[in-house]
Amino acid sequence: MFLSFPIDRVRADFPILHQQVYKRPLVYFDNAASTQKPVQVIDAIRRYYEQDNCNIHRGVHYLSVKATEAFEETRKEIREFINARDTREIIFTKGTTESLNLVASSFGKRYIRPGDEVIATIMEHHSNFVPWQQMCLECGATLRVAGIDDRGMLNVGELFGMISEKTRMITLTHVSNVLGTINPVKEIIAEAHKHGIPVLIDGAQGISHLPVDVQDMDCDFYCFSGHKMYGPMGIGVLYGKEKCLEELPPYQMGGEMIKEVYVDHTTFNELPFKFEAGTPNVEGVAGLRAALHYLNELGMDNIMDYEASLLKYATEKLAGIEGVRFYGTSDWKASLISFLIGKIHPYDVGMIIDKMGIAVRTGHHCAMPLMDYLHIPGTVRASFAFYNTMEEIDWMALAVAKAKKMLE
Amino acid sequence: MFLSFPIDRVRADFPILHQQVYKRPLVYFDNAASTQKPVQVIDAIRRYYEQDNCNIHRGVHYLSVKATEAFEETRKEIREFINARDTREIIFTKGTTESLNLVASSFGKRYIRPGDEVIATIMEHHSNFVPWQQMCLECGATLRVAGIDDRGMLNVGELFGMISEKTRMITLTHVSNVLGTINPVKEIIAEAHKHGIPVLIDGAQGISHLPVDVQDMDCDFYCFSGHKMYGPMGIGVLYGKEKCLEELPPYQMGGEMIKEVYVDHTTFNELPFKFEAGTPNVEGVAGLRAALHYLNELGMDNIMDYEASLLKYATEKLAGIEGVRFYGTSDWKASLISFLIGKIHPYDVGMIIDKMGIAVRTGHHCAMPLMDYLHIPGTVRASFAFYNTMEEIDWMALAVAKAKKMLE
Amino acid sequence: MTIKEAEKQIIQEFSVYDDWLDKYNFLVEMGKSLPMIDPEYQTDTYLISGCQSKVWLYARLSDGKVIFTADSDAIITKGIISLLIRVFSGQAPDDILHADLTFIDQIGLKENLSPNRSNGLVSMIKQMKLYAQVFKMKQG
Amino acid sequence: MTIKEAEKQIIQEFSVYDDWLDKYNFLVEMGKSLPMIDPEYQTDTYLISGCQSKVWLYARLSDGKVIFTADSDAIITKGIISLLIRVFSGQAPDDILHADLTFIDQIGLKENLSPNRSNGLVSMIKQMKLYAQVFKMKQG
Ligand SMILES: Cc1ncc(COP(=O)(O)O)c(C=O)c1O
Ligand SMILES: Cc1ncc(COP(=O)(O)O)c(C=O)c1O
Repeated sequence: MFLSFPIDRVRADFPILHQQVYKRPLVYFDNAASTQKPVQVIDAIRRYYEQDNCNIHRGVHYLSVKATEAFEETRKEIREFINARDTREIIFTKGTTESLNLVASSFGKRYIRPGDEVIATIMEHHSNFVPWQQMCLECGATLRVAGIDDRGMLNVGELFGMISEKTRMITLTHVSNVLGTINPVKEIIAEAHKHGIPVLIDGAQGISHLPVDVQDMDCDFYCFSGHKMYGPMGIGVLYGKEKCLEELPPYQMGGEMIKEVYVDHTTFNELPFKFEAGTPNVEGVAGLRAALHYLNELGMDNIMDYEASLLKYATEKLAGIEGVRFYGTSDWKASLISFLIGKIHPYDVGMIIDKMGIAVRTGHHCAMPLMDYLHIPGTVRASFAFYNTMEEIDWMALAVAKAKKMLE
Repeated sequence: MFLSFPIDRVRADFPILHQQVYKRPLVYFDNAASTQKPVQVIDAIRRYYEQDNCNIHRGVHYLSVKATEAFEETRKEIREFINARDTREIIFTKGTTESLNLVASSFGKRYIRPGDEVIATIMEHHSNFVPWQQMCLECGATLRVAGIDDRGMLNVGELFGMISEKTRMITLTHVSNVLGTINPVKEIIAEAHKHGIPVLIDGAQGISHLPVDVQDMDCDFYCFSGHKMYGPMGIGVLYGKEKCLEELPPYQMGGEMIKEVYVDHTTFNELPFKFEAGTPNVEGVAGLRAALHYLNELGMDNIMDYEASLLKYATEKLAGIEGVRFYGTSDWKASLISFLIGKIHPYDVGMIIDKMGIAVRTGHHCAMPLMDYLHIPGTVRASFAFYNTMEEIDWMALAVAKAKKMLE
Repeated sequence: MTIKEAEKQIIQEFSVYDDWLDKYNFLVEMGKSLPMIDPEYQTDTYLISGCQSKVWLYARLSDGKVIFTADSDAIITKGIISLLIRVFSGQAPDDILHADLTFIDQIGLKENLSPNRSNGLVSMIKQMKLYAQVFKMKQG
Repeated sequence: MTIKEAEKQIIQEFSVYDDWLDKYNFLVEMGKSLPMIDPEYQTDTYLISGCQSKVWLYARLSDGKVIFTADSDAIITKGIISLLIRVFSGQAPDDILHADLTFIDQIGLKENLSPNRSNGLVSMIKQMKLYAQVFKMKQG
């Protein structure tokens, strides 16, 4: 199936891939940190600044009306992309981290009392761990943390066992940015809802690899970043069920989130504006729109298939190098591989293969609780996007073998 | 002096200005809402995505190191641009509104107790009013609000009279986005410091019109947005004295602001990273850098002189139309004019002159407390940038006269 | 006159003008001729939110038809609402509820009267349909 | 040997290699030969923060000279710190404090060992100078 993936045409769309690094062709395997942008996105940004740039909403003049319409059109397209029920449920933020902080902060203010509990997992990214941890510490609540098994799969039973009448929220990642594990979010959400507990899904790594349908999943919140889905930096989305968002107090103040301000009090605008404070990143939204179009045209199913083949091939190739240990071997896995070789420090591997033009990420991947749990200092992580090729994987395997020889 | 301003060359740098709107050349006088971007900024963004795009800081590979260096170089250049003492005092945010919310929230948590007071002014933008108002409401503190005189100048005496041992913070705008008034911030800061009270300056409208020297001003915090200073959207700056920032608790959690995360607690990174949560807008920073270069090359003094001549000319021209009333006639004024004509609603004026290609802003300009104070529903605001011309002002005066005739 | 007919009439009237300014001039004239709302309804209760200018809208049912009156502090907004009143006032609740207005696109003001929060066109139509809905329910 | 002389020697040794990989190979060899730190100093107290890998650094004063020992869990980091130790260990506190190292630029590793938080080079130099500062104060 993946043989039909138009890889040459796709690669041609990404200018950055055609450069040399240390006199070698760049091999970019750091996609889980940030994806590269197709020329369509870059052009959309340029066009936005050359033709449409303006502050939006309250303006009556031509540019402002035009920019506002494009902005609100994008909201509709994002609603469609994740199959939300209503555009009122789509909030633009600066990224996943802000979306998560927004919910943790507003949810905490509204609902969390001393003695309450929030459940997370040991594989959470700091951005979906620390906001809840700190909010719980402030409120006198407890953050409970479900573990994983040998293959890096969530102990769903353990998580379900933590649910009690004290539980106010379950927050977990759709896809682990370290292990690649795709969590059984639908099953967890269904169980949580039996107890009336809302569930937040951190979609930072989910949105670019899987078709996402928030109504089918039935999550209460879903968060993602533009820059990890081939769109610009500085823009992200918070999806929330209308009912949930309605009940949360506003987060930041100023701009379109306001209805009326008096010296002694303020009334707030309705959804989605209630959570959009300050001049929004209209450029970011314009770029994100182009990214959506790009993904829709390729088709998330095709992307999934092609990436699955990359993952399979890379796993086989690396497994052929003696001493390589994988972290995360779930059957349900997105296209990234975390590994270590013997006693070699991941940093050393990253430094050496970088000199061969290969960009991987090394370290704790902003998941220190997971590193502690696994008793490792970090991993080498190669994360793939649909513009990567089998040949690049061959080259990485050679480079890793060479690094191993040098460093052992 | 302004005769020597290279207006033709400057205009050539701004692609968006060379378009037709309703078959008339666009006249963009909505610069206080957002400025247009020179081709140098647009190119910097394109170049960033075509050559350098990467997530920064913890990466060891070539692109990541390169992107990190450019990011940190920009921090140095911003330090220089506002003459901060140290790069640790420069925090990247998504914009002024976020900078202000950050300080209000963290300052509130750290310092504000029931009975305390914060002083603001009636001319604040909602973004520098509502965060403090809501924080005060939450903490049981009081927001006190200093008024203005007939010319739209701050009643400094009234403000000084409000200072007491209950005062914890004074927050005010450098330049009013409605009245154009340049506040005597240095004098106010000096007086506040005599009482040991920190002062925050909202520089959203100051940074693009005036040379800013935070050490000379001696403010404790200064906030501004990239998009109002010819840079990209989605990026802004919070300057804070190191001592002040050190004492504030972190705001958002996740990403580079973290040092170490344990299941039950977290330690935070040092300045400036402590306040930068999530993947930063590296693109925005790259674009902002190009904007800084552009401003430095033109010279803030030259910009100030040229804009002063635009302001003077526009004021004279509009004053020639019977029934025009100005709001804000301070001798110390940035290049924007708020006005009304007879009983005509500002919205009507904006709509009509838009059809003649002129983009002005109408309404309350996110300063409802000021509108209430002035007993008006809003104003028509023409705000000028250094790429505007005397001819454009002539055309606006004609258009306003025509609108007046139509609407009276 | 049905809603469709009223729309047609408006489209015809506007078709005389090619120029934006002339169309607006006409709109302003319409605004000036809008019968003002009874001052007792010019209160916050009848205020439509989401407009940059203030719009007060009141409706009553008379012989099974909805009668609208309105006012605004901005003359162009008055003009816009006067068009909506010409189309909707005197119509049956059900007809108002099911109407899918097209005249706005066709008089060539679409770009100006786009569903942009600042002109509040969407809010006005929504509010008028809400009145119709309420009257329909009251009627049974 | 002065600091400058030690730098010169390192620059010469590296000048043999044109290739990044060879330079790194050499660095790795240096790392392997770094005399390890006494285990009692391999604790959090002696840990340098700001490195992706762990670096422990300990110093003592002997005959008016600062003697450094260090270790790291990453071999390249060890290589880097071994270069710093060659340059700084056995030097007087004042000389260390006033040294402006240039060898990093000149051995052709500048882009790799840039003041990027992940390799911690800046933190290492800072920490070594801090030791020198402390010893200087004790002496004086
Ligand atoms: C699983 C996960 N959650 C959250 C984030 C934070 O995303 P951002 O840095 O774009 O806010 C990331 C990416 O770093 C991630 O991988
Ligand atoms: C004086 C003032 N403060 C704050 C802001 C808010 O800036 P931003 O919307 O870029 O966050 C603005 C601009 O709208 C302003 O004019």
